[in-house]
Amino acid sequence: MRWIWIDTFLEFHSGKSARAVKNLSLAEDYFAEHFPGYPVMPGPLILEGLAQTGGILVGEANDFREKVVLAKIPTARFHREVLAGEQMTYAVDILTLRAEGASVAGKVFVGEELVAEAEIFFAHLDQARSQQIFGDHNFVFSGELKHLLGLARAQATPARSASEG
Amino acid sequence: MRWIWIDTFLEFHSGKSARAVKNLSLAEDYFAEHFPGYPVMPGPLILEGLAQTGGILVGEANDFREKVVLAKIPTARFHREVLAGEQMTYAVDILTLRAEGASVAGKVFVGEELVAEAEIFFAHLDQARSQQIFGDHNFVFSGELKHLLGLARAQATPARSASEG
Amino acid sequence: MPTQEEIYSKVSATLVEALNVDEDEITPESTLQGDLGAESIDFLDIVFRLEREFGIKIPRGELFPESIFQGDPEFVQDGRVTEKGLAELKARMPFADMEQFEQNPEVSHISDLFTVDLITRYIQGKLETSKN
Amino acid sequence: MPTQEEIYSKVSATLVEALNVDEDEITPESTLQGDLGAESIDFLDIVFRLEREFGIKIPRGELFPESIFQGDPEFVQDGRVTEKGLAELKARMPFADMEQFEQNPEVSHISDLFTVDLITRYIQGKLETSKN
Repeated sequence: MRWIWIDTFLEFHSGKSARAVKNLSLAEDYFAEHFPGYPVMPGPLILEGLAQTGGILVGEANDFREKVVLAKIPTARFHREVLAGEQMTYAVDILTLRAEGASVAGKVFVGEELVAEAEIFFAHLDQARSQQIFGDHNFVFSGELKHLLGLARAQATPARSASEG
Repeated sequence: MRWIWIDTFLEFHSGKSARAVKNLSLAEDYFAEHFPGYPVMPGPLILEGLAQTGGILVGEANDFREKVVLAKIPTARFHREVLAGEQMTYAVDILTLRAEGASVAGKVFVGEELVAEAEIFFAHLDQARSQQIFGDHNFVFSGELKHLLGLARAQATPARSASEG
Repeated sequence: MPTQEEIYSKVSATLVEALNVDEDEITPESTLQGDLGAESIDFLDIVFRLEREFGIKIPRGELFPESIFQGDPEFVQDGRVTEKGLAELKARMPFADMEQFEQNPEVSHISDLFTVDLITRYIQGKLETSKN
Repeated sequence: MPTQEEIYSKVSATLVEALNVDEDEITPESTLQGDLGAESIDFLDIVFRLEREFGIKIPRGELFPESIFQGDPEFVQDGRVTEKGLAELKARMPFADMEQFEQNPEVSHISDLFTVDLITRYIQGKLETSKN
């Protein structure tokens, strides 16, 4: 299974906010077990999608120099279950952005309906207690996520309208 | 990918507490992308493991009559990253258990070290706002989770020492 | 027996925890849904926390009745609560301040009865009863 | 300019949100780590929330210095803070109440300086400065 829980960016405002889409497809493996005959997206996976939207928003604000890690979820609320066949929109706003870390507020919609919301707090890895040393390679943003953002920027017409960064 | 994030129960005290093990194996798919060269278990997946441990604890207390759904995570904290090759223990205590829902406190350890903790709040599906009607089939507990619990009970020596339920 | 002020302060802290709102946003008149953004799952969370905080039992539906009128035409007519409905509300929720609601008893305004003050009064009554 | 009591009350509510503790557990003397269970990530969360709550800027390391002594033998000897170290601490954290610590200045007790009162005094100083 891939570990990418957003499908495309709708909007990206550097250092401020982003909106991304996640389509729930029965072709996704986990639906077979969660639950048999009732394909619900697990709440924690919804949080991962929010964290990916927020993480790249925070990472991009620092030009991907910092390794952004999920440190805390002060609150997450799931208002209703979301099923295969639905399309979610992740809307994330930056609350605080600093050298040491950042916090974001995220809301998840199906159409106009608010289905989940969470506050997410990121630390920069060097600020967290990890003892690891990695040099300059930023593994956090080496993958699909950064590619998606590039795609959003390339598609933006006029140039940079989907990205003010 | 399977959607089961605990490997075995160490203890199960009906209506009170449970301890389960989760081994982090590089054979798990998501490590390929999270992150390349730095295999960290995503925080939300750790929450899913806690929710599975807590969910079965809450479900068993009602003899699996109710469909238990994750409704809220009042707080989750990730103290350090957990890497492939490590073994986590999920320790979950029931805080409140009622007909309408339940809340649990969960802690995640690697050895003696606390690596994450969360409070998790479950609603019973009939109490949540789902408009769906499913009859008696309890899809939430039809799968691997309930099987794991049965296994823990069968292995318990003397009989039922791993399960007071 | 804590004073009303102490109860209010604890209720307020409980709402900060349950709803992740700032204490600043909370006043005695704040409505849980309209002002503080409580959703259905939050009401149960609030009940659990109040029970732990005050060491009391809150029977299901006592503080937050789930469906009072069930569309019964004796209680509701043309989207407005009837005299009989008002009497039923008062019987079910003696701790509610109905004064404002009675002046314009639209069903859709019922949620405005659920204020921080309402919880405070409910808890106060509860603690008095358990003391006797 | 809010009173000290108002500041304390807001600080307390902020800690309820950041640490998910009950307001009951919080006293002016509570230590953030020992009594309230704050972990390293929580200190940053607390700083963010205080900034939003009070509309102030808290420069990095000003409220919660990250590493004061860096193992410097002038400041620390045999696990105890030296006279010079105590002077450094006071200079860096004029808002800390050092009285008890000075009687037994073991490095391992430094975290006990970080109490709810310390935050309250820090915020108070901050608000006074920004007013002038």
